[in-house]
Amino acid sequence: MNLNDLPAGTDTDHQLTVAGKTYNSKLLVGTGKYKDFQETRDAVVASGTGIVTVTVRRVNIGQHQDEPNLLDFVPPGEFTILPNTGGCYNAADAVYTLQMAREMLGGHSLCKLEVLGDEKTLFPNMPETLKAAETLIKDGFDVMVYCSDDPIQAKMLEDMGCVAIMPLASLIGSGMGILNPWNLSLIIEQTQVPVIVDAGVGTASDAAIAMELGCDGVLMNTAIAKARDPIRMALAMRDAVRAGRNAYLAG
Amino acid sequence: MNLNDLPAGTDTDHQLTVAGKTYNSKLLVGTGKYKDFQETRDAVVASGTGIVTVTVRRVNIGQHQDEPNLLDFVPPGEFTILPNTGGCYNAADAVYTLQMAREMLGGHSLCKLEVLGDEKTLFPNMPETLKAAETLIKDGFDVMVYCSDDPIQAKMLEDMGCVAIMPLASLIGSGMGILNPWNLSLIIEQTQVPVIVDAGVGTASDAAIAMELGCDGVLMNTAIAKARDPIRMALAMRDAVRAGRNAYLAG
Amino acid sequence: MNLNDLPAGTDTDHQLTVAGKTYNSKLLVGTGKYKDFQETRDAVVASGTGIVTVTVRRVNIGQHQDEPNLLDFVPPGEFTILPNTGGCYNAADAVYTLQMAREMLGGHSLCKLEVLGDEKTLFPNMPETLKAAETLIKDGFDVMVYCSDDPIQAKMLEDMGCVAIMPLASLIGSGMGILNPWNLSLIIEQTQVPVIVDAGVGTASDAAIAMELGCDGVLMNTAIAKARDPIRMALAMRDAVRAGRNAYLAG
Amino acid sequence: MNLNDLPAGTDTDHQLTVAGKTYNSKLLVGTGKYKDFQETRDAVVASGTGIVTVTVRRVNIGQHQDEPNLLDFVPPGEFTILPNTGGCYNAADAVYTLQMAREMLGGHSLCKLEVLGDEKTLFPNMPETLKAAETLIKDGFDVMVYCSDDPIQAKMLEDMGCVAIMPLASLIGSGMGILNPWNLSLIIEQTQVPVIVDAGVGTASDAAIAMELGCDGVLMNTAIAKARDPIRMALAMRDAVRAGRNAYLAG
Amino acid sequence: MNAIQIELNGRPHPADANYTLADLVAKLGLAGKSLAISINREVIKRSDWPQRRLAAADRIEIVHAIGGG
Amino acid sequence: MNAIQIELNGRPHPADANYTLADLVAKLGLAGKSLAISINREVIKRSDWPQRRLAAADRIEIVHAIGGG
Amino acid sequence: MNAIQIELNGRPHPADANYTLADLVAKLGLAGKSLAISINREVIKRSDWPQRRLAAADRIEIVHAIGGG
Amino acid sequence: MNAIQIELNGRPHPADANYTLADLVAKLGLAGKSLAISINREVIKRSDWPQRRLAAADRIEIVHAIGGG
Repeated sequence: MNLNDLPAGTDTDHQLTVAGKTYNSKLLVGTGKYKDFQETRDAVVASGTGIVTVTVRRVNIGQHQDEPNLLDFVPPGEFTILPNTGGCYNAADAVYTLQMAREMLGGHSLCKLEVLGDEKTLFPNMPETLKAAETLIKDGFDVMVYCSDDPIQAKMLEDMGCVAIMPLASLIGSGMGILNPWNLSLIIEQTQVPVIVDAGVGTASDAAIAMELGCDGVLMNTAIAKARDPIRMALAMRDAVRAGRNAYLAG
Repeated sequence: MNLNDLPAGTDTDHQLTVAGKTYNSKLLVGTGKYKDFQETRDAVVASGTGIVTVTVRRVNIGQHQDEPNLLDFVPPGEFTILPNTGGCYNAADAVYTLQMAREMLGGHSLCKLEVLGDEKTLFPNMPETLKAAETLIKDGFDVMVYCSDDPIQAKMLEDMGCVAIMPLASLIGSGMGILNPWNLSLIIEQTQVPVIVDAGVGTASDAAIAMELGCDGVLMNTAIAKARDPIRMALAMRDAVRAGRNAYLAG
Repeated sequence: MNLNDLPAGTDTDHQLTVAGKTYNSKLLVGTGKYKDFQETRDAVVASGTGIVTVTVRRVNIGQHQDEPNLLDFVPPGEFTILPNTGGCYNAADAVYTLQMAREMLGGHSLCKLEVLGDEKTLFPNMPETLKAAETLIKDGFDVMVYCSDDPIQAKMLEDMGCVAIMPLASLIGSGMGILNPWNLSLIIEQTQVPVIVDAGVGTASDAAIAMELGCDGVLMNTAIAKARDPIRMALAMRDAVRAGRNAYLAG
Repeated sequence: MNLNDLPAGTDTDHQLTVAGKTYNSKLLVGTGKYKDFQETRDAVVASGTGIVTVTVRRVNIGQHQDEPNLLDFVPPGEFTILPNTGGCYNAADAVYTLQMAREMLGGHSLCKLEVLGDEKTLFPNMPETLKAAETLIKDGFDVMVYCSDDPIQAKMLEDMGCVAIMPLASLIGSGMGILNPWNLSLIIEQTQVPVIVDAGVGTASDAAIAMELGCDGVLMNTAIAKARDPIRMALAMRDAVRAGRNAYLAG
Repeated sequence: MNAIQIELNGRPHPADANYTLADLVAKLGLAGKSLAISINREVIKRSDWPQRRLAAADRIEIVHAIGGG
Repeated sequence: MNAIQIELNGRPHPADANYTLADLVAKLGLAGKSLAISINREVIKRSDWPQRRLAAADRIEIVHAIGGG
Repeated sequence: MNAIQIELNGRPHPADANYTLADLVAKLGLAGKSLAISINREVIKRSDWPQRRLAAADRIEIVHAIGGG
Repeated sequence: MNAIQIELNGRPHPADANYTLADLVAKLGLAGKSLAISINREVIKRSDWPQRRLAAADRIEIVHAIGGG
């Protein structure tokens, strides 16, 4: 939305504050599954996001090393880089991966913890997630945590000190939208830190619905990256998040 | 959305052409149920719409006549005024009402036909609607027609020469959203003139869903006018329609 | 359900009375799409129905004439045969077809009127349905009428004298269940004659939901005939209709 | 359903086997919230269930002791009594409660573990549930476990040795039905022991849907006990479970 | 004998001018079956079949019940 | 002067037999407003208001635009 | 005779030092009912009730089955 | 000079006993890239790369950022 259109002051209504830092968009986007890094950047820019997730993986040794680097296209100077633990199935791997990420990013402590339950569903492994969150928080990380929509375990993660609760809307990459709005509403109601819907958002209306329920943000990747026209879908998501937020505020 | 963000030429993707005239928004808004005419205007402007619906009713004779007039706040020079037949329960009344409206508006022929079935549901009376549409088209009107989501009768109305098919999403003022997306999709698929969802849109995501299904536009009134903050809700709807359209195009 | 289990007198709670005749089941079943007439009969018997629909079509002349006849398997002495107008796309054909059916069945006047809108959706053509219903009622038929879920036209059909209103749950053969429970509830609320959901019921829970909404009966064909095990599905539907009715009564 | 109606042998299709014992119904019912013990018994009998849940609580000391006892109305000789841990919010209380229950019931080891997260939602506390399940299994209990619809933690409970997985359909007493059929289907697909939907079933169609998804059973209490006519609702549920099971088998 | 042409269930069909509907039904091997017959779209009562003679170019339709929903 | 009775927007209303529609509109303080007028349900063009005289028992309807959806 | 104070289902309760659990159950009019009893959160088998004596400050809990889901 | 065998990102890799981590990174053409390195699962600060020498059988992991959600 063109901010000039907005009544004075409403701008802040579309900001997101996580771990003490404020961003001008409530939309967070991933960088996976794009055609190339240029398309990744174009979609990220079009989305208007301030927070971009990346995954940490082994370098392919020996491969000619002049290949482009993701962080050259979404530089930490321009965006807040949010390293995740995609591919980790236990607490130890997740903690180690984020320690590596912190070193790689010059010590910044914001991270997205996701410990997966199995390769088929990518549903979170909550016991390992709780264990990893505790270790990471002790180690000084600001943990944004991918979790199930279980309000009790979400509360445990908040009480532990996580800086954002990120329940799945539905299975990662499924695009099925918000399967259980009641659980999500329970989490929103009880949570003091930002609640950001993560995974399962399939199209613009799903993002709008999440915001209308009162979420503080939405994180998505596949819905944009796998669209026929990722740039346009990024614009759609940017506007859908604003529309849903305005609808929530206008009640 | 800030058009500067858009890939060249995509602007036209958010236009709506009805009866040969092109508008820069796919959103149509009503003027009923607002606190006052100033709030009506502010919401209409915020929505970015080019087409505004009004109802034609008897003047209150004797009432002091210096009262403000709706058309001073949404002047025909600035917006396309779309007179409807709210409150008509048979074809004869609807035809007469629109003939009066045409004279009042200096002969412009675009109108919204709605013949209601009963006062409780405001569901359309389709047999009377078909009869009235035929008469009005013969009489030179460009008829945008409020109808049920029955694809067969929608086709009859299109074949008859209606310039826009406007199926209800759900009962007028109910805000229940799109109850039967399958019927709506059948209508969208078969119709050559614009299909505009009319009635029942409750919040931003409902508008986005309608556009994602492939509608050419959305008409709403209560969702905006009865929101706690109508101006903000108008912004929400403006963005939701754009978001849904972009999502449909980005597929 | 074993009637012995039922509190005294509740048995009548599962009866259906149409055009003055009372049946011991609220389930009506079709005879189309079965493997053979024996399977048809077995499913019909398992369903516990008292009313069986058939279609009237031209005899294949010249074909060896000792082929089995449907009515030998579901004889009019054992079941009430409900001839329908499947395949009719206008009022004239439907009226003629039911006049032939009445003669074929020795003059019994109960019939199911369905005038279809197109071959693709099999959605009813309501204007032709209204016209045919009027003619048939004048001609002395007891008309059970397949219609859309439009409450206004449903009322017109009732006022005209139809003996049962049979709105579609969803498109014939689609098995999508009840797409618009609100419209169906409006019809149930306003109608004095039996309301029987016709078409679209896909599985047992769909039938239960229809009864829980307060329907007087359910008519189905494809869901049973196209199941892997039609006999068992017929049992499922018989019990689902009773379960839904009991749930409705137990509130 | 009258078993005489059933094709030979299908009877076993409606049995449930838990911890080596086979029951003639896939429906389990609770004993809470009834008007009195006689109504409790009448509904239990009407439901056709073989397994009845009870809660273990302190005797009111001093209260005149000739008051009726629940187990006189649903005697262990006639039904399998399934003690639950309603009201327990941590593993220690749950384990202690079931040890008391085992002693009270003369040492029978089948139990329903439910550790609640909070009094408002009665959502399960999964970490405490996992802890308690481990202890109880070591102590020789056959644990049927109430849990969230998280497939990963459901698998942990099965691997641990629970004899039945009992995910909630929706919040206890909410009657909202199955909010997330996808998660439930993942659990059904992966689980070797019986999967029994517990909590949230509101009416007959909800029970049918659970069975159509492939569940091995349904446990309910409020839907029957709080109906205007609990006996009739018990009949409805009995038939709905059979109908849903037959529909699942008939495909 | 005197041959005429009728239309039977949409197809041309030869008949004898002396035929009654009853004769036609018998010839077609349909006697005793559960049927209805129209001539030129007018329903002919079963009781009238023995009297009713065919005329050249009559459009005759013979229907029966088949499976339907 | 010669008084007649007309029906105006459903209510009896006194008028002068010499009145034109334009006179009536002026008398009602509606001159220059965005209106439409019918006499006995026939729409009268604005351009005809100055000529068109009222007759006794005329059913006159004057409408304007109000908020609607 | 020698009186002691125990805690019974969360409330202070007087008892006799010679009491066995069986005595207590009888005194409370609960004999023969379907119950379970714990002392200081340890479950006491029904068969041990006649031998098991109460001690001052024992926390005794007596439970039975009530309706639940 | 003195050759050793290390494990680099899960595969055996030859190295020189005198190598520092910085040397290894340079040899691999990764100098100046945005990376993190661990030896035997212990993260090694970038500032320590120049001092830190490799030992035989060290399990070395070098990671970077790739696309993810």
